[in-house]
Amino acid sequence: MRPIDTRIIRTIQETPSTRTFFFDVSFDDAQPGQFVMVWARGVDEVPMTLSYINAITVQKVGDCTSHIVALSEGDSLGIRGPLGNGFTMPEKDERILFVAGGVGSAPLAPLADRATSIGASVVSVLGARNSDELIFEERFSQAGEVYVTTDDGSSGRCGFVTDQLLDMDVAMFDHIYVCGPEIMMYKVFENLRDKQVHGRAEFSLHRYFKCGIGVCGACCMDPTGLRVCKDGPVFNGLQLESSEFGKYKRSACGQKISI
Amino acid sequence: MRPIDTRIIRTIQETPSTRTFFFDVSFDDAQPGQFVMVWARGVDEVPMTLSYINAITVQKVGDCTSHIVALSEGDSLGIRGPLGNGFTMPEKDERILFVAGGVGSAPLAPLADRATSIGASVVSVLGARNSDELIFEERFSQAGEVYVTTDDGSSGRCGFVTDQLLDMDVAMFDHIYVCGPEIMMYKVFENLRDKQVHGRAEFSLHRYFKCGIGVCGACCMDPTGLRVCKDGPVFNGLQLESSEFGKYKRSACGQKISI
Amino acid sequence: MVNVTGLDLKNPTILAAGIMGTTGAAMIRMVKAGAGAVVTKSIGPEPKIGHSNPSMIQLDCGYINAMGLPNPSYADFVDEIRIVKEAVDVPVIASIFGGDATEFVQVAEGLGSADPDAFELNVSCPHADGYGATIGSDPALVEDITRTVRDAVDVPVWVKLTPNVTDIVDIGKAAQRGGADAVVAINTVRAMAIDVASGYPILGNRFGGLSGAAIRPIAVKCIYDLYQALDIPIIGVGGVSTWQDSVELIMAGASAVQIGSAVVDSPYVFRHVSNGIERYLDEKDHAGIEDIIGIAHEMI
Amino acid sequence: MVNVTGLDLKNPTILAAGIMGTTGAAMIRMVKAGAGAVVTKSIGPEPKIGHSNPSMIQLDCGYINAMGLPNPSYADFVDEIRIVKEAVDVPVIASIFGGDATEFVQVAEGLGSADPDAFELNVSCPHADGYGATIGSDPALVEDITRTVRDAVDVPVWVKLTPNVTDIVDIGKAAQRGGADAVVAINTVRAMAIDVASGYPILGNRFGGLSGAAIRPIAVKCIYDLYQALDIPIIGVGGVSTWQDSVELIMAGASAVQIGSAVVDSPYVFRHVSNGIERYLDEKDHAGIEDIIGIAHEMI
Ligand SMILES: Cc1cc2nc3c(=O)[nH]c(=O)nc-3n(C[C@H](O)[C@H](O)[C@H](O)COP(=O)(O)OP(=O)(O)OC[C@H]3O[C@@H](n4cnc5c(N)ncnc54)[C@H](O)[C@@H]3O)c2cc1C
Ligand SMILES: Cc1cc2nc3c(=O)[nH]c(=O)nc-3n(C[C@H](O)[C@H](O)[C@H](O)COP(=O)(O)OP(=O)(O)OC[C@H]3O[C@@H](n4cnc5c(N)ncnc54)[C@H](O)[C@@H]3O)c2cc1C
Ligand SMILES: Cc1cc2nc3c(=O)[nH]c(=O)nc-3n(C[C@H](O)[C@H](O)[C@H](O)COP(=O)(O)O)c2cc1C
Ligand SMILES: Cc1cc2nc3c(=O)[nH]c(=O)nc-3n(C[C@H](O)[C@H](O)[C@H](O)COP(=O)(O)O)c2cc1C
Ligand code: FES
Ligand code: FES
Repeated sequence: MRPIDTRIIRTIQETPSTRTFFFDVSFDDAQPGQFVMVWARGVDEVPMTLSYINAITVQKVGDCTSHIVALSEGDSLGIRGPLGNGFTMPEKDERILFVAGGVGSAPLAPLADRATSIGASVVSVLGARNSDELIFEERFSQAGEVYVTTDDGSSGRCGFVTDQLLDMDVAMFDHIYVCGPEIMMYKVFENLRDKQVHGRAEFSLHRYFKCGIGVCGACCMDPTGLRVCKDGPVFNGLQLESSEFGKYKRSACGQKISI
Repeated sequence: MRPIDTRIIRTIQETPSTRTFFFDVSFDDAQPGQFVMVWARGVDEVPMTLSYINAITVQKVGDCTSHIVALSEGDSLGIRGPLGNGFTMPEKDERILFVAGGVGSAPLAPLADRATSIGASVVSVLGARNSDELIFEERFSQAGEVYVTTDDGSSGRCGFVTDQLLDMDVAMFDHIYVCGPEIMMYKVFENLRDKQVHGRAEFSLHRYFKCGIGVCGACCMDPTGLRVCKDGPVFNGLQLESSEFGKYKRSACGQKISI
Repeated sequence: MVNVTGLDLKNPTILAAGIMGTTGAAMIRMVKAGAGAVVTKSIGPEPKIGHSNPSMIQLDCGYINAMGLPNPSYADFVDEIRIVKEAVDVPVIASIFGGDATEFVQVAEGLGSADPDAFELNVSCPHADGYGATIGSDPALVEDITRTVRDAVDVPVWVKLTPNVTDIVDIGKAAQRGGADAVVAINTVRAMAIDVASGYPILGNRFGGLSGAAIRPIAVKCIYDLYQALDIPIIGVGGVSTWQDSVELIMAGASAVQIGSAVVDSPYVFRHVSNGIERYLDEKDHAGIEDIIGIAHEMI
Repeated sequence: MVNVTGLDLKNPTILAAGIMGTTGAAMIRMVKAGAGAVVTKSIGPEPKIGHSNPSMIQLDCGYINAMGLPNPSYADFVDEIRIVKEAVDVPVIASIFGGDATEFVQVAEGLGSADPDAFELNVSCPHADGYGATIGSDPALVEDITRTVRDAVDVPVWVKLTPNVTDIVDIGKAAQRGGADAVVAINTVRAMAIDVASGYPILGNRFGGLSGAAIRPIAVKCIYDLYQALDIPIIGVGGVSTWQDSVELIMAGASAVQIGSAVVDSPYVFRHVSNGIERYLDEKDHAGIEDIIGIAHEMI
C-alpha cells in the first residue's frame, strides 16, 4: 500500500519528550502490537506502534522523531499499515501481566484497554526514568493493579521493573506482555526463563526497518532469520531463546551493534 | 484474463460445415449471447458464441475456423471469456420469437433452452440454405413451435425467414431475438421496424474483433461508436436505427466494406 | 480549460492513440464521455491490417498488446477526422507514422485537408518493424523526422516517446531540437506473455507492449526526467485510470494526461478523471492545473 | 536437481539478490523454505547505509524500492556467507558491486575465503549513482568488469542485467564476451511513485526500481531475446510468485528462476513454486526442466 494521507486532529504531550498524535484515520482492524510506518515527508519514514486505534505516541530520539513531535493539529503524515503481527489476544478470566519500560507502554496500552473491556484480571509493572516519563498509567490502572518503578524513585519504587518482578509470582499469569528498551526486555526475559514461564511471555521487538513489509531482510533475527517487521514485531519468549535478542542488533548497513 | 487452456471432450458434426466442440471447462456465469475469444495456437484467435455453457459451434469459413473444425477430442484451445453482453432474459409467461439464420442459431439456442426451462411461450423461425444446414432444430422445438425456411425448399418453407415473418403477427411477441447473416438480420430489422416493434428485438452482431475487450476500437459501430465486443454483441433494435447496421462494416484495417 | 501547445483542451484528459480511434464515431463518443481532446489511431501511408490475433490480452497487472498499427491509410482516414472535427469542439490530434521523414510528411499532408489540430508523431510503437520505436530509439532520426514534419505543417507537432531506451531524455531532447511543440510519454513497454499450457507466446506477434497500471511508475519516472531536462510541455500517458493516477503524472511534470487501456471498463473514465482533478484542485485551493504541474520537483 | 553453470541447484528456484540476504540466518531460512540456491545481498567495498526511508512500498501493481545497496562491506559480510555455507547444502552465490573493475575484484577476493559457489555481478541496480546500471548500460564496461572478475576468481561468474537499456542483448553479449558463465535477467525497472496528497516522491531516493508482477512481462521479453542471442544460460528473475510465472520465464529461455518480492507473503513461495514446476513437468511427461527451457522459441 501507498502511505495514506493522515491529518493530525489532536495531540497530547505525554511526557517532556513524548507526544501522542491522534489522526483523522482510524485503523479499525489493527491488533494491539501492530505498527505503522510513519512518513514525515521530506525527512524519513519510521516504525511506530499504534498506541490507540487512531494514534501513535512518539518519543523524540533523533531526526525524524524530532520532526514528528514538532507537528501540530492540522499537519499531516503519510501512514502505511497496520503491519506485522500483534499480541495474542487474552481471554476473559485469564490473568495478565504487563511489563512496560518508558514508551514501551505504547503497544501494551491498547491491549490493557482490551483486557479491561473483556474483564481479564490484570497486573501491570511500569518502569520509567522518572515520574515525568510515565506514560498511560491510567489506562493500566483501569485494567487492574499497577506497580510503578522509576530509576530515581520520583514515583513508585526506586529501581527497575525487574526488581518488582522478583517480588512477584510470575508463574501465576497466563500471559505476560513485555515492551521497553531491549536491555530491560532481556532482563525480564532472563527472569521469566529462570522460572520457565517465558513461553507465556510475548515481547515487542525493535530492529532497524527499511521496507517494513518483510522483503528486504534488514530486520532479520539470528539465528532463525525471523523478520521483526513481518513475522514480528511481537515474538513469544520461546522464539527468542538462544537468539541475538539482548545481545546485538544490526545497523542500517547490516553491521552488528551490541545491545 | 489470459486464455484458459481448454480441452475438447466431445464433438458433434452439426452440418457438413459446422461442428460443436464441448470443453472440459464450463462457463457457468455466461449469459446466452455472450461470446468467447477462441485461440487456435499458432493460427489465430476468433470470436465464437457459447452455444452451450461449455461449448462452441463453429462453421468453417476460413483459415482459423478450418483449423478448429479439424480438431478432435483431446485437442485443446485457449479460451478467453465469457465476454460482451448477452440477451435480455425473458420471463415466465412472456411470448418470445426467435429468428435464426444458419449458424446464427448458436447464440439463440441456449436462450431457447432457458425459455424452455422457465416455461415461456416460444415461436422460432429457423432459416438455412438447405435442410443439411439446419442447426439446433430440436432445442427450439423443445421450447415451442418451429417454422423452418430453406433457400432450396429441402426442408420447411422454400424461401427466407422474412417470408415467414410476413405471415406472422410479430406484434404479439414481448421479445424478438435475432441472429444470422447481417443481410438477413437487416431484412428482419426492416420488417420489425415497419411494424414499430424493433424496440422489442435484440440482434447479435458480428464485426471484426481485434482486442475483444473494448479497448482498440476495431469493432465500433457508426454513428454511436458502440463497441460490438464490449457494449454488444447484442443490441436492441432501437440502438441500430440509422446506423451502419445492414449497410457496411469495417475490415481489419478499418476500411468500410459494404454488407 | 487547459492550454497545451496553443490548443485549448476542454479538460486535461486526452484519448490516447490507438484506443477507440479507428473511426470518427468512436472518437466522438469519447468526447461525449468527457475527453478534453482526442488522438486518432496511428495512421500510415498504406492500409495495414496489423498483426494476427490474439492482439491484446489482460494480464494480472496491466495489458499486453501488439495490434501492429492496423489502419486504413491516410487516404481512407481523412474522412473520419472530418467527422470528428464537425461534431465536437475539442482538439483532434492526428497520430501518424511512417518509415522515414518523407512518409511522415506524406501522411501529415494527406490528412491536412481535414484540419487536424495537431500531429502526434508515433516514433515509439514497440512492435512494428521499421516503424515506431525502431526509429524512436535513434535521436538523429527523431530530430530529423520532427524537423521535417514541423516544417511541412502549420499546426503543433507532438512527438510520442518510447520508454524502451537507455535514456528517454536523449530522445526527448532530440525531439525538442527538431522543433517539437510537446513530447508525449510514454508509449507501451516492450513485453511478452507465454501460455504455460502450450509454450506459445500468446500474442499473434509473439511480443508486444505493456500498458495499464503496470507501467504507471515507469511513466512517472520518464515524465519526471523529461520535465527536468526539456523546455517544451510533456503530455503524460501510461496506466492512468483514476484522478489520483493523473495527478501523479501531472505532479511529475505532465501538462495533460492521455488515457488508453482504462477505457476497457467505461469511456466515462475521462469524465471521472477530469472531475476528480477539478475537485482535487478545489480542495487544495489551487487556481488551476498549472499550480501542480511538476511540483514533485520542488518537494525536497 | 538442476545444474546451472556447474552448480547443482536443489531445484530451479533461487533467492534473488537483495531479498532476505543481509544475514546468514535469513538465507538459511530461505533454503529451509525451499530455495534451491541463494544469492546474497549485493556487497560492496565499504559499509553503506543506503537511501533514507521510505525505501520500499507496495503499489497497486508490484513494488517500488530504492534501498541504495545498504551493506556492511565484504569485510563484515564474509562471516554471513560462512554461516550459510556451513548450514546448508545448496549453492550460495555472492552478489557483489563496485564502482569499477578493481573494486569488483577487491570485493570478490575479500569474500573468497568464505568460498561462495559463484559470484553475481550487480551491474544493474537502477538507483545507485556510480554503481549498478550506471555501469551496466555500457557494454564496454560490462565486458571489462566481467573479464577482470572472471580472471580473478575460479568459480562461475553470473552477470545481472538491467532492462533499462535500448537493447539488453547488447549488454548480454558484452557479458558473454567478457567470459560470463551466465546472465541473470532482469533487475528492477526504473520507476517512481509520487504521493498525490503532498506532491512528494514517495521513496527517500525519489525514484527507484519496479519489481513484482508488474515487470514479469518485461522480464519474459528480455529473457526471450537473450536466449535467442546468447550461448550461455540465462537465469530468469522478475515478478515470479507462482509456478506458472516461473514456467513462463523458463519457456522464454531461463534455466532457473530467482524470486524476490514474492517472499513478502511467505518464504515458502520457493517450495510452492518448485513443487508446482515438478508437478507440471510430471503431468506433461517431461523428463526434466531442460525439456521446456526456451520452448516458446519453437512454438510457431
Ligand atoms: C516495531 C516498532 C515499533 C516502534 N514503536 C514506537 C513507538 O510507538 N513510539 C516511539 O517513540 N518509538 C517507537 N519505535 C522506535 C522508533 O521507530 C525510533 O525511535 C525512530 O525510528 C527513531 O527515528 P529518528 O529519525 O528520530 O532517530 P535516528 O536518529 O534516525 O535513530 C535513532 C535510533 O532509532 C532507531 N531507528 C531509526 N530509524 C529506524 C527505522 N527505520 N526502523 C527502526 N528503528 C529506527 C535506531 O535504533 C536508531 O539508532 C518503534 C520501533 C519499532 C521497530
Ligand atoms: C460475437 C461473434 C460471435 C460469433 N459466433 C460464431 C459462432 O458461434 N460460430 C461461428 O461459426 N462463427 C461465429 N462468429 C464468426 C467467426 O468469428 C468467424 O467466422 C471467424 O472469425 C472466421 O475466421 P477464419 O480465420 O476462419 O476466417 P477468415 O478467412 O480469417 O475470415 C473470414 C471472415 O470471418 C470474419 N472474421 C475473421 N476474423 C475475425 C475476427 N477476429 N473477429 C470477427 N470476425 C472475424 C470476417 O468477417 C472475415 O471476413 C462470430 C463472430 C462474432 C463477432
Ligand atoms: C490496443 C492499443 C493500441 C495502441 N495503439 C497505439 C498507436 O496506434 N499509436 C500510439 O502511439 N500508441 C498506441 N498505443 C499506446 C497508447 O497510446 C499508450 O501510450 C499506452 O497504452 C499507455 O497508456 P495506457 O496505460 O493508458 O494504456 C496503443 C495501446 C494499446 C493498448
Ligand atoms: C528490496 C529489494 C532489494 C533489492 N536489492 C538488490 C540487490 O542488492 N542487488 C541486485 O542485484 N538486485 C536487487 N534487487 C532486485 C531483485 O534481485 C530482482 O532482480 C527484482 O526485484 C525483480 O524480481 P522480483 O520481481 O521477484 O522482485 C532488489 C529488489 C528488491 C525488491
Ligand atoms: S524491514 Fe525489510 S524485511 Fe523487515
Ligand atoms: S475489438 Fe477492440 S474494441 Fe472491440
